[in-house]
Amino acid sequence: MAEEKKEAKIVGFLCNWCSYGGADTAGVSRFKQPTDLRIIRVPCSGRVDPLFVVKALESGADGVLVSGCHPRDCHYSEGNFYARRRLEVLKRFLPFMGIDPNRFEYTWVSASEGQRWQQVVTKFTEQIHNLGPAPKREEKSDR
Amino acid sequence: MVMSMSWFIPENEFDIFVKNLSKKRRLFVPVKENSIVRFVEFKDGIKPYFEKQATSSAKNTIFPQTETLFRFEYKKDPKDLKKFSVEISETIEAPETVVLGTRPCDARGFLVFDKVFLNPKHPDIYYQNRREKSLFITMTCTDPEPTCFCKAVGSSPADSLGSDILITKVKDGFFVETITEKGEKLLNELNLKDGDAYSKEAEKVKDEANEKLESPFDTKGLSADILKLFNTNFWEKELAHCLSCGVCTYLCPTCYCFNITDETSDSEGERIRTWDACMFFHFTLEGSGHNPRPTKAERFRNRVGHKFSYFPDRYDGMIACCGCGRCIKSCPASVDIRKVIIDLKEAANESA
Amino acid sequence: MTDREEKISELIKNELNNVDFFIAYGRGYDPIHVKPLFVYEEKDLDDLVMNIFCVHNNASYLKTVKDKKVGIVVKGCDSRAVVQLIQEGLINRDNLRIIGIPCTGVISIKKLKEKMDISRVTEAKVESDSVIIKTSDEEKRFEKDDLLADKCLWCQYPTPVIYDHLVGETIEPSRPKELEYKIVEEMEKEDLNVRFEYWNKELSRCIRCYACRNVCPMCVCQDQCVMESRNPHWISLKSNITEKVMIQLIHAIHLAGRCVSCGECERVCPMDIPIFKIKQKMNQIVEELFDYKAGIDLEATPPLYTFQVEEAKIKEREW
Amino acid sequence: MRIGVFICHCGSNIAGTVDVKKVAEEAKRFPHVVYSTDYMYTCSEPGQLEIQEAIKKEKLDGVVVASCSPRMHENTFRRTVEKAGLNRYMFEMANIREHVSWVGVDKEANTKKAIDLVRMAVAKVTLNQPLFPKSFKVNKNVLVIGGGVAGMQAALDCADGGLKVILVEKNPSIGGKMAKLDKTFPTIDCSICILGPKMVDVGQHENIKLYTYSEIEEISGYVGNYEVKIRKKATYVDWTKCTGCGLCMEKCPSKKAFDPFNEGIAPTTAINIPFPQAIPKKAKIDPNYCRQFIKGKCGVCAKICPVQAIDYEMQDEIVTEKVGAIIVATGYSLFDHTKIKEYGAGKYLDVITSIQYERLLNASGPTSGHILRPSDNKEPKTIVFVACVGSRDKSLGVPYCSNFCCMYIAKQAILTKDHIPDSQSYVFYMDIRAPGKGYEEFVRRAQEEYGVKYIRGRVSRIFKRGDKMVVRGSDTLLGTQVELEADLVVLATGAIAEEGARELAEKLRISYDPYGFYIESHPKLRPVETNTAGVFLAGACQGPKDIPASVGQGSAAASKVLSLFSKDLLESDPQIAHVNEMLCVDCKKCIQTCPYGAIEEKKTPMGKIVASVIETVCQGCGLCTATCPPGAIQLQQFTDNQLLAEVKAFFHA
Repeated sequence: MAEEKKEAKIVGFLCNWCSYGGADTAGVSRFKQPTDLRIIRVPCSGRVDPLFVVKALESGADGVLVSGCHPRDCHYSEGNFYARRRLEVLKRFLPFMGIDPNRFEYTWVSASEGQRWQQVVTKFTEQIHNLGPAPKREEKSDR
Repeated sequence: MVMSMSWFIPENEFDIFVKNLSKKRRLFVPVKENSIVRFVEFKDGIKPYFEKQATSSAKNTIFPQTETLFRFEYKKDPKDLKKFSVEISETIEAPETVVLGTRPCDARGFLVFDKVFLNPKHPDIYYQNRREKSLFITMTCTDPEPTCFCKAVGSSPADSLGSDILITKVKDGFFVETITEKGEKLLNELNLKDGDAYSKEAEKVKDEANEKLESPFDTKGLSADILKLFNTNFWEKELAHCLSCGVCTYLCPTCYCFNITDETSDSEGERIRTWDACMFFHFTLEGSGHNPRPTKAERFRNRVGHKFSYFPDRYDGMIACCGCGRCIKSCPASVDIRKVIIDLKEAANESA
Repeated sequence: MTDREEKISELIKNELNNVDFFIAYGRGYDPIHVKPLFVYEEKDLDDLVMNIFCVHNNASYLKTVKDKKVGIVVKGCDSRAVVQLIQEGLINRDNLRIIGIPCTGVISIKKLKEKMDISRVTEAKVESDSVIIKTSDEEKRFEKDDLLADKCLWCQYPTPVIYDHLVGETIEPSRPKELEYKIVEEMEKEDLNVRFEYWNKELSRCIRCYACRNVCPMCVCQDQCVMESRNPHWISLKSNITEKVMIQLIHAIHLAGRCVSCGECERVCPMDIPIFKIKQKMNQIVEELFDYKAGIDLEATPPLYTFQVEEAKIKEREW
Repeated sequence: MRIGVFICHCGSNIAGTVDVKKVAEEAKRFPHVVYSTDYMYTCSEPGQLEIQEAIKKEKLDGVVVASCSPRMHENTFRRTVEKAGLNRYMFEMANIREHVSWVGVDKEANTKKAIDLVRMAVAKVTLNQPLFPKSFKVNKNVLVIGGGVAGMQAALDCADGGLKVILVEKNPSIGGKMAKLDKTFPTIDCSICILGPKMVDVGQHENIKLYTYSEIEEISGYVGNYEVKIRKKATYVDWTKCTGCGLCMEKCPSKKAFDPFNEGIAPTTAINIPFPQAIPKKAKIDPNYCRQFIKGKCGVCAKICPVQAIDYEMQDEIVTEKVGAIIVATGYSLFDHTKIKEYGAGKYLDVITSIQYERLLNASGPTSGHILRPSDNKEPKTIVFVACVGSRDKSLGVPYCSNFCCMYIAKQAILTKDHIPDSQSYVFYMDIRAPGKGYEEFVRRAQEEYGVKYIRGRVSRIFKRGDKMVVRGSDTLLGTQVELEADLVVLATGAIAEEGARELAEKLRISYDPYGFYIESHPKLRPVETNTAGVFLAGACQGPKDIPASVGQGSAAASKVLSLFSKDLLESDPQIAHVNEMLCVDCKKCIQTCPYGAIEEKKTPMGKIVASVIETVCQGCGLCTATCPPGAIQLQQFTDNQLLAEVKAFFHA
């Protein structure tokens, strides 16, 4: 990147078996990526309570990414099926509360898809940079 | 107490009065938002609402729902990481504050707070600081509501106890009288018209207001009755429809219970004090997991007992209820504390 | 007592032997305030009422009396909560006696409050499509539809979906279903930042009394709710805006696919925060994605506790 | 707490693009960190020693290593800290290599990111709890699914090791694909002659219980304690009586039944024993062809059977077996060449598959080992072999190499010359893949000694001209079009996943790749393990492989089972869900969603009904934790508080 850009606060929840491995694969293959994302390892995308996404956003995240095994490839056979429903509901729900749905994405990356992981990170980071910093909630002074 | 002095504000000058009040101080006024009224900090553009009793009490003005007691930071010795010190910074926030538009019941609520927080042996400095810098301008309740029962607990719609200034609406404007020195000092600053001419009319208004209200129950012997029923199933049946939420306690002008928790992040943190409610399970949950008040029956018993028995027994007979009726009006399950007390007395009588 | 009240009273009298107590409706402190009435013995029935002010969802109490045999008087909307609770295995049908009341709508006290001073109501009655409210100094007549709770305006279940006794005739749904998500759609006309600020403003009034949660028939965690818990420590006890927002998000997410649209959360809010909108948005999403409405089918599974290998309406995210 | 932080340089792998000194310095400021340092290779022996010394000297009760991926070295370091007396779960890793130094360009940004990741790991380890594995008894029976050469080898090795083996084969006889082969490369051994004795060993081994013509219905349980439901398909012949005399086959009037063993090149009888060496050598009726089933009358076999073994009323039977481990050796299937229009889509009788050709070559095959082409039973003189039919072809969805085709083509070409000395074989190939021992020499022999003509190029079309098959293709070495007139065309169809492989994987809860081949735990270092404890892979179900590789894997899987069963008690992974009974409200959501059925209800001594985790069944996915509304059920090592601490640590910065 030529111009100096402030990093966005992006947090990613990645399942251990596929996406975390995919991110490892991307590393092993030296697929360059933006540096904004911080990865939190979870066993399965099914472990990701939508509240983690909400909590991260409320804590000041500019973007939250969840990535798991492709549907039907879950290490625990079913976890990502539940995740898919819960996260889709969340994604549709956020804008009602005034939160830009583009600040949250969920996707599937397998352990072998290093290149795909690179694309996901690059695209999501770009998307968040385009959105700019997330709006802060202002405290009303009338407690 | 000082000799009462009086002033008068014509109806059309009241807005200016409000604005002037806010000039040097933080001013709280009741404001209508959606269908409710609550006390918020006055800013330009805010329209105070004095017509009805506010939905929530004014206790947030000097007893905020959340306050930081102090901040702390762990500091490590860079030479020996095992050595560290905790740096504490106090955070007493007590700006000069005026609260305009309280009702006698609201003002009286703070007397209950005072008993607890201004206990001479160990005063609560946070409360004390704010209390000393706050001033309450109360409005006589010319139109008490059917849910009001301040008379039953020893007050009245024109009670000035706890207020610094009392305002009574008269035909052409507002009759203003000082109750405390603090109040007088403030009013002296404001250049108001003399109010003597209206004092008679104001007295009449007050008398009328007082007459409008009846006392639904007698508190005599109530404390003993509560203790008598302590271990009966009266509470469970009487409060079966209670939802165990915090509406009553959080709207109540006299409920002062709080919780203290630490919130840390990295090496820094703050100790915060937040409102708590005896209607909550967590209120008396012990570290062991045992809870002496496991169900809402015990919790409600505590609420009634505290207000009408334990508190008065401890503090010279002062009832920890100001009869504002907010808990009745806002209760989602229509729990009526007056009825609870009436039923309670009846039950105590029967069991005698 | 009206005929209907007589009938309910009679049914309860007959059922009292079969249950520990009955939850019906009783007189409150004035004619427009009704309270949930717990009937332990016949004399408790003296207070029984059944009228247009019976707003409460009595099913709210079922979660707290799981181990008891309970009788309950429910309206159509309330009955959905009963179905949902049974469906999720949270209560046992065998422990329940249900009196169903076909209902044409209940009054929103908040709407009434917007139209008049309700502090001294002396009498309230319904005459065909009008509601007449008398106070010590006036008498007002309103169109019933102008006062009905929002949920009544799109009600599709005027007759309870589950009951042992039905008091009165079955009522066919006649309200337009299209209105169901109107409050949601109106909100969605606004820009994201307007919505963001809207909720900041509305939710800033929250006093964390948890009435919305405690009244919610589907909030079965109650005392153990994460809104108050320190382990897990999702939120602090602070009364700042982020925690207040979190509280509503927690409620909405935990209710996704389970909310029966009874609207009690909003009704009980002492700060008049329009939180039913949030629930309705969630309900709309669930209906769109899974063709599912909670509290209708005893055999169904809440959609977020199950899955389809191939989801019909969720596009795989391929980027 | 007293946490130690170790930042690894990984030579220049990390230190090249991350300021490791700065990271170590920053870490000193994090709460609970009492020791922080950097090291050239933390995973090296001196590196590990340094951690152990620090644990002892600084009395550390938590350790964070920032280095490579935990998928790489988490276990290494867990052992390291354990050896120094720390509980192995009081350890966390920050991945600053794969996720930072190798993917980020800007050193400053990388360093910042590394600091954040270390801060998050420190925040998490602060909340780690010492965990202790529980031990449980092991059922030392092993289930082998698939009776091909890999499964047989695995079964025999286990049985010889003293384990009771349940061998389930879906066909009526064990033997698999190898039993159909004529000879094996590169030694030209008679396939059935070397396999037959093994089959007999399996059939007679006192430790092996054989279920042929049976399939897996359902599998429940966990390592050490699986329960398997097996469907014994109806054979309509009582095998406890059948002696395999073959009388029924002689008399059966329905002689047009499809013969799967001979790959359909010749019919068989409706009641049949699949091949002479079959184990068990028992007859079964194919109801699709049996007159008794089709027309409702016949009954010849029932009349003729000397032991009255025929039972037309027989039904499928479900039997249950309990085992402690499972070896999956379900093999492979062959690509269906009829999908390729250019090659005639199966409509030319003289375009056959290589496995059919094996049967033509085989002395006990339908032609008694004479190569006769199917259309007119004439001996073909010009034979064209086409390689990579359904292999290495993206357009057909099979981009991978089938591994063994190059070799069997060479073998078949050689055998062709042996059978018909005046014949000429041609091979159309893409590349010759002959990396095994003696393989390259074998292909050379085919070319040089047997005069097989290899043409490098793909076949674009096969069509009929008179009684010849015309094979049109390109010769990419000469850069010309080639057209050959052949008497017989043999398509070397590639290996694909066995039919039903995916369904079986679901039952076993193991993963499979996009082609349906099962995925091993690690492609290099754990080639026969799966990610489900107690389930192992052998043979071509994991990917196309030849006989020696399959046999080797069969033995490997058996050795894994034997070592697993060398202990009487197994340890369960303690990183599982745990219920806080005080918080549990018995809402049943976890029970409903658990993919393993690992949660049940129980009554506490206080009489409260709460959820309870069956520790050995729980696999630690955490779905329950995400589902539980009050947060009562928490996945150890990944609790809500731990993940929240990570989130908070990131946003604090």
